[in-house]
Amino acid sequence: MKYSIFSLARAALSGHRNWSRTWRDPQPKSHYDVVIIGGGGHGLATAYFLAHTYGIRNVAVLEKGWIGSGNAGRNTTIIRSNYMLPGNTGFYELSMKLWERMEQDLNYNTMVSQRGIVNLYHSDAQRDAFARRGNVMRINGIDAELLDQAQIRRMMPFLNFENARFPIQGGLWQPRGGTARHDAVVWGYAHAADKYGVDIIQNCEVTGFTHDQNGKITGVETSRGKIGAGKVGMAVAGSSSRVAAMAGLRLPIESHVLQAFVSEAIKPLLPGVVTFGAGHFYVSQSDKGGLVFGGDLDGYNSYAQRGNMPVMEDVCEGGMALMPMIGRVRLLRQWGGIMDMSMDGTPIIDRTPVDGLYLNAGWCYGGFKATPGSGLVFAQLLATDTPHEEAKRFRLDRFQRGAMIDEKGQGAQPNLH
Amino acid sequence: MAEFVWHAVSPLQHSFTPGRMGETADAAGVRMAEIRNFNLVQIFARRGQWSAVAKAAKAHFGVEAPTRPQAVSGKAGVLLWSGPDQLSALTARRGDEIRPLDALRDRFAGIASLSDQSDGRCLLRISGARARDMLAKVSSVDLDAAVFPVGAAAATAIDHTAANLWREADAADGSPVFKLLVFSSFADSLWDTLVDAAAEYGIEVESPAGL
Amino acid sequence: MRIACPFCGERENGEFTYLGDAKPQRPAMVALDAGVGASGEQEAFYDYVYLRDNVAGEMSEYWYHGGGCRSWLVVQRNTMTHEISSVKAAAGTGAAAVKASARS
Amino acid sequence: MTVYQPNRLDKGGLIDRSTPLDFTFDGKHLTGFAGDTLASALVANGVTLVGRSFKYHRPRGILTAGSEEPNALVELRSGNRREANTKATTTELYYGLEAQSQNRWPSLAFDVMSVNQLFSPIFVAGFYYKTFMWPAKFWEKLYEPAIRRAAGLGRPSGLADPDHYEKAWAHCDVLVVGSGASGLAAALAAGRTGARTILAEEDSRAGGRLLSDQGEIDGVSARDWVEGALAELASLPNVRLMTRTAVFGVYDGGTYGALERVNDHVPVPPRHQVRQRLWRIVAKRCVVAAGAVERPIVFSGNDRPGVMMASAVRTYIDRFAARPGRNLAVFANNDDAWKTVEAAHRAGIGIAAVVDVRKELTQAQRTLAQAAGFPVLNGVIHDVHGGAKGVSGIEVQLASGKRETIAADCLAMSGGWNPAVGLSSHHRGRPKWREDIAAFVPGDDIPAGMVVAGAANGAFSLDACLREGHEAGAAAAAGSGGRKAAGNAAVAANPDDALSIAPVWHVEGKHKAFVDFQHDVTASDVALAQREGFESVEHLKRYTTLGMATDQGKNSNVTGLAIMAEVSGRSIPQTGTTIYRPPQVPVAIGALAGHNRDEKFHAARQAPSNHWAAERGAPFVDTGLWKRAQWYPLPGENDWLTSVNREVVTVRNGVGFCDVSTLGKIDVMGPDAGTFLDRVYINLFSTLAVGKARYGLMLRDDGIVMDDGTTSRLAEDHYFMTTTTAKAGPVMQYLEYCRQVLWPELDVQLTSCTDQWATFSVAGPKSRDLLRNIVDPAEDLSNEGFPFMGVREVPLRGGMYARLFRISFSGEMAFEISVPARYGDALARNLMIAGEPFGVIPYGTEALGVMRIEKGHVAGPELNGTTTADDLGLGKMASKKKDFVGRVMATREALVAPDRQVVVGIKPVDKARRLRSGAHIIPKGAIVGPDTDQGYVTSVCHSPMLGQWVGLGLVERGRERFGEIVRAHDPLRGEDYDVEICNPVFYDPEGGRQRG
Repeated sequence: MKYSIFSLARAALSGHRNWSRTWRDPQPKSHYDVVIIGGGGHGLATAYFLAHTYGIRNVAVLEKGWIGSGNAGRNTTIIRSNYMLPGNTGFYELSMKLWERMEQDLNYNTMVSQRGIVNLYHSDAQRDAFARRGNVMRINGIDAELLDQAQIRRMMPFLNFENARFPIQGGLWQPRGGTARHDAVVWGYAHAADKYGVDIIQNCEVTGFTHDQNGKITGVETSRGKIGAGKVGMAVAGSSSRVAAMAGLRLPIESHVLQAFVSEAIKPLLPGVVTFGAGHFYVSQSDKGGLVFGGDLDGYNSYAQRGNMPVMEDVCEGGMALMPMIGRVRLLRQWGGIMDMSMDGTPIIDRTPVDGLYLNAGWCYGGFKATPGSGLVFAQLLATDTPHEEAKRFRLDRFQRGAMIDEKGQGAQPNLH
Repeated sequence: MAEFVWHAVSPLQHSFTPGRMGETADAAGVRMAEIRNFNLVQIFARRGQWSAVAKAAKAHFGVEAPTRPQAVSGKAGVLLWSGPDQLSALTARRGDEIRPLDALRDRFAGIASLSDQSDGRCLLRISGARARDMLAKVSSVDLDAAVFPVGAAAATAIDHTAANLWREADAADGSPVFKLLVFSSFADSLWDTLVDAAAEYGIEVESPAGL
Repeated sequence: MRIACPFCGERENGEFTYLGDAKPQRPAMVALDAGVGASGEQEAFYDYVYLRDNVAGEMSEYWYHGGGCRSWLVVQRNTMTHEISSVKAAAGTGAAAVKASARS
Repeated sequence: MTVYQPNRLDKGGLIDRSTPLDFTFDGKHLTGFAGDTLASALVANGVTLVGRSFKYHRPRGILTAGSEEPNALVELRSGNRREANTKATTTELYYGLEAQSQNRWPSLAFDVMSVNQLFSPIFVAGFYYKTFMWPAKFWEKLYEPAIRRAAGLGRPSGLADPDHYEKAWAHCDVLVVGSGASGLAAALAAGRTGARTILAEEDSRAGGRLLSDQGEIDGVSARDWVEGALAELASLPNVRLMTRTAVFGVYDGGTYGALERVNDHVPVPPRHQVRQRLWRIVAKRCVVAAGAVERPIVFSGNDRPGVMMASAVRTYIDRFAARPGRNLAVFANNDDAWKTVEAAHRAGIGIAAVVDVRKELTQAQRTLAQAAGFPVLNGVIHDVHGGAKGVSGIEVQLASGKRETIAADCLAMSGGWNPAVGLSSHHRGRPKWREDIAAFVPGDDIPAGMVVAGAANGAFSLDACLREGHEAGAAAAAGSGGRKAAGNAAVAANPDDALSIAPVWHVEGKHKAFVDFQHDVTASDVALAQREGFESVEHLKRYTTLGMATDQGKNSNVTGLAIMAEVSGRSIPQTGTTIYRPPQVPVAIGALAGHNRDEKFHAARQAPSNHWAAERGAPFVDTGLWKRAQWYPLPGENDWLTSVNREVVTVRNGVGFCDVSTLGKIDVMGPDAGTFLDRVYINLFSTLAVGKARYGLMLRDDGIVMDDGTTSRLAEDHYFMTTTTAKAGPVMQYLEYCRQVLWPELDVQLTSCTDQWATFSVAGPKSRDLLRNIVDPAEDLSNEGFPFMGVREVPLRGGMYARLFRISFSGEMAFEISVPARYGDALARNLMIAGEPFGVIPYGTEALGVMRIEKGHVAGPELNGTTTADDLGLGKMASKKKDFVGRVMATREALVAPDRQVVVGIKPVDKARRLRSGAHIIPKGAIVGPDTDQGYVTSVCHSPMLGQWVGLGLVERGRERFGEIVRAHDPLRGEDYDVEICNPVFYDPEGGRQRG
């Protein structure tokens, strides 16, 4: 059934008994043209674009648990395209443009809300760095404005302008930035891909690869049996190293835990997304009213999907320093996601040295905003064996060549990106 | 040209005011004093030379050099464990002495590297019946009397800043006495933090004291 | 998380800084006449600087007790559970004499 | 004058009737007693309607008596202390308390948004995913603002929180969470052994359900036993009872997060006291005795005000002497609910009927029904009659098939109990299903060191709770610090007081039947989710928002799961389990931040001359944590540029000094110090003569520049390294890594001595003259006696000594002079005296920056973590005689590519033009775009020497392009102007001035 207010009203008359599954629950076939490992946002988006844009519909998405149960459902839902370095800038803007038409493309309301994102600066040096970044954005046709303190104050009078340890001087503002409803993105892609015939297979864990005598991948072994594949694409985020190891690959990736937090629901307060420039804190308010916020990585390798107190405290210290009115607002839930931190903080979308195996990984904590863009460029790579123009720098061999894309300038220290 | 006068200025010179602070209803639960006239020399054994360093330290300071987190008091001062095979020698400063290394250089020549930290640190004495409660707000170290006995020391972090904390003999009224060594540049900020932590118990800020 | 520093005892993890996997070994310093442009030099460094096993399970890793005794530690920790099974000092903490070939 | 409390019982309850407390609810003046919660006071006053639900804005009453309350949420206090979503059930009453209902407009009784209920046939689970898509632009402008306004529960104050918070650490052998029967038994057992024990209780009063339920322990009443237990615990010096303290999270290494509500029970925290305190409790062992939460049954009208949990009804009756109704009906599927019947009967409350889904009753239950004269109906509730203000009756579907309507003004329901498995699942261990009690209990992979006892472990009889608590406490103590005997366990009077339950989750009825009260998730929403494929627990939760409300699913998760199992034809264990994430109860963000807010967010580091600088009116700038004097305004100077220009000109023509103590300083000592430095710097240091300084550059192992600084050799085995201010800490850590991990064979010792020295740069053509006034006249400071890059210890006049370095960052003849930090203030004052004849001035970081840019020295903006030595024009420094960190990887193809962006000078063609950092470099005549973006301006200053703005930049092939005119393109600031690429050394390119 096509989703609309009319179909909803019709369904209401019959007590909503006629709605069918949002995506089917098929048995795996013995062979697919493309098998995608990972039923998160990226995997599902890749399947959608393979079917929609490249006409490849004999596709399976294999998910070890329930779709969206990894990082797609464990993030702070922010979308933005305020990147500075060649390779990133164009890619994230491609993604942003896809966000802007997602609901109409998918016939699913993913609540893309372009309420803007502002990165605050607290020193001349930070301002200069933002000026550099903002100008890159403008040169690439992306919206960006450099706001001074008075403009920030008009926008968010409740920030700490009076007693701050690091006074707010201004901010870099991207009006088109904002948030989207993360789970809906997963379900929307699943719904739309399913309509094209893509098989979404849940509770199907990949346990190995099958090869021919030349070493080319011919399929995957799973908890639900062997599944043949013309090509296999990996989009498993924090599990990238583990899955790659099954194919004998080591990656320039470490898995780290990033915590996020949500407060109790309160009446609307925050207009858009704010990031504090003098501490680890960024925040937005969900449509339900909860403040959704996060900060830095816990700092050590982890697959535990949960964090510890020091970072939670650090994040709340940042929050109180920036917005002392949230002192009495209560933190309701905290969770941890496993970030596939690459060695330069930038993703990898490339063929691998193993024939037939394609890699989409290294998203660090930027994976959510990349979802539609990642799906499109990975689909192109899988469909055509040539990288998408906006993803051609996300090569796996860039570390050997010295062509790192290091926005933070931290070097090969994943927990600092 | 006028003759030059060299006034020493403590990092707490401007924030430190003797007298009563915080809650005043009852007797002060915490007493804090800055200790100003001390020398602090870091003695860092060279490779393979720890036992020689320990011997030299014994000869010079008259006490056994600690090999674990302890502060050993002797007549000449305190030998503070500050890391593996490292000591901090804390001694009373004589007058305007400005080169505390000179007296030690020969003794440790070839067996240890010495670094003068007399000005790199600010030293506080924290005592009183509620000293432990107050320190529990700034230190993650377990300072329970049994776990952290007299003489115990810790190289630890306070308010994200490295510090050395140790326990000396209890005061006459039986309340515990702690010494806290913090980086000079952080001292001003940390002082505020300590005062805030102690405010509910009442604080007696005592005049700067000698070692 | 709490790490039992072999010198200081158990401390909360805010006192420590994390570096990462202790397994990759830095290729040794070379005498330049022999070493400049030696074949495989870049490949060996690529491996050391960039590639990681990214262990899911017991991993030995470097932590720095910067908020304490400033020792580098080798911590055996399970990345699935955060459980720590052992903490050792790095070869060169303190003043023990270490031969170039003897370090772990 | 106290107001009449219509529903206050005449006697009983743990309240202090001699202390009446006036309070207001929605502006109405009411009175309660000390010992009341806001909820119990509202019950006593006959207030049933207290809130509106999240989605449909349905009228809601008080459901529970604990921290799981989903409905009775209020805005507590006013002004800058207004606190949204505060549970009336855990708010202790105090004099003058102000509470307002929330999520309603204009009033609680008449809420316009309750119109949402009319649309509820459309507003089903997930409806918004299916609509609001067209037109695309309407989402942000129309739909979303409407949704946001309707949602969101309470209003935050919008003002800075005036209260203080702090954090603290506690350490113990045994932490006991919860002070009910099991918790007290555990604390007694552990405490008696001598183990350091902390007993944490969320409530203001220890005792747990023993405060509400009747019972007999060790031959005395439960309440007397609690008093005795507390007295014994108080007598043990190793036991600490922490009331008003909720343990909210289990973190690694036996660290537990707990929130102490220090002063939430008073109008305003006393001076010098905090509102709340965050505890990090480090425990070797933990006994979780957190009890259980009674669960609702899902039936038509189960959300009406006046429908309450059975256990809450008897808590209000027995603990608070407040009557939730005068004519009580009970809906039960287990024996425990009958305790409420007994309590009501004892309190003289009329019992309209007991509806029990079970056919068989006990003898005691039959006797009670007979004695009290109420009917016991075998059946279920079909509907609840009444309105927004409460219940008027219940419609019962009898097992016989008939329906019966009975008048009642309050309905107590009990669907059984859910053990509080939250803390035990914080490490993602899964609870397991126990069929006999129809509940999840802690599974096998609970956090290390934890044991769960009593109701939290599924033991529902008082006797079992006491026994399990005692055993857990004794075992935990034995495994940690306990040495003595744990004594005997207490014994309850009725040892077989177990829970007989016939699980009923959902009753089909006429109207909406709620699973999640706050979020308005109904049984049919769960069924719809199942039809649409959202049948995993995670999907169910996310699709319907079940369990995402402020009660964190404590009332709804298990029931939602059970209904999903029913509609999908699977068993509950097949359907899944639900695990809980921290925090176990919502925690104020202010408490998690603690002391670190406003100016105290981070420590501030003070340089030695800062007080002196402040006396002279200098503004300060933050550099990392340091506070540094930015410039020193003279009277009449009203803008920073005037002051900075003057400072630069004065230094270049005369002399000035600047506090540079913030630079990192490290003693590198030992026989192998030279070898060590050869490895970490790209250039040679082992050959540096004693008494000499050298500029050094460090790379990371990936070949990118890490840091730079001047390092001197003070003795054969003693080097003195300086680092940039920003990198002092990371460099020290890195050098320790090199020493301890990479090259332990080197005999080298490292000590940071940043804080030990007050260091001033004394710069300008008259710097030597100044120094001659203060340095002992016997010292030869001439070019020959003390040449450029010389280092020496010198006596100062007046009985001081200093380390003197002849190094220059400004390009002028300059010295750095260091004295022990306590003399830094004196040094500043004495330099003013010594330099007075030469017109000396102090200068700040701005002038320092101007002079470094004029000289083309790279700094932070150029050392940005992506530049190579060659990019910075320093490639030639690399020694070819030795290996060093970064050598190999620096030669990778992309790092030596000819089109890299390298450091150049940049100056506007129009000399009057202001240059700005962050402007990008575009070739003349090119169309602006990513392909023509050739670099950017990194640092700028107004150069008084050149009389124009100049800057440094990183520009593609820049060194080949000196003299080329390009565009500085700055769309952010609406600017685009011509600039010339030039040599980065704008001033004295030959370097003659610094050499003297």
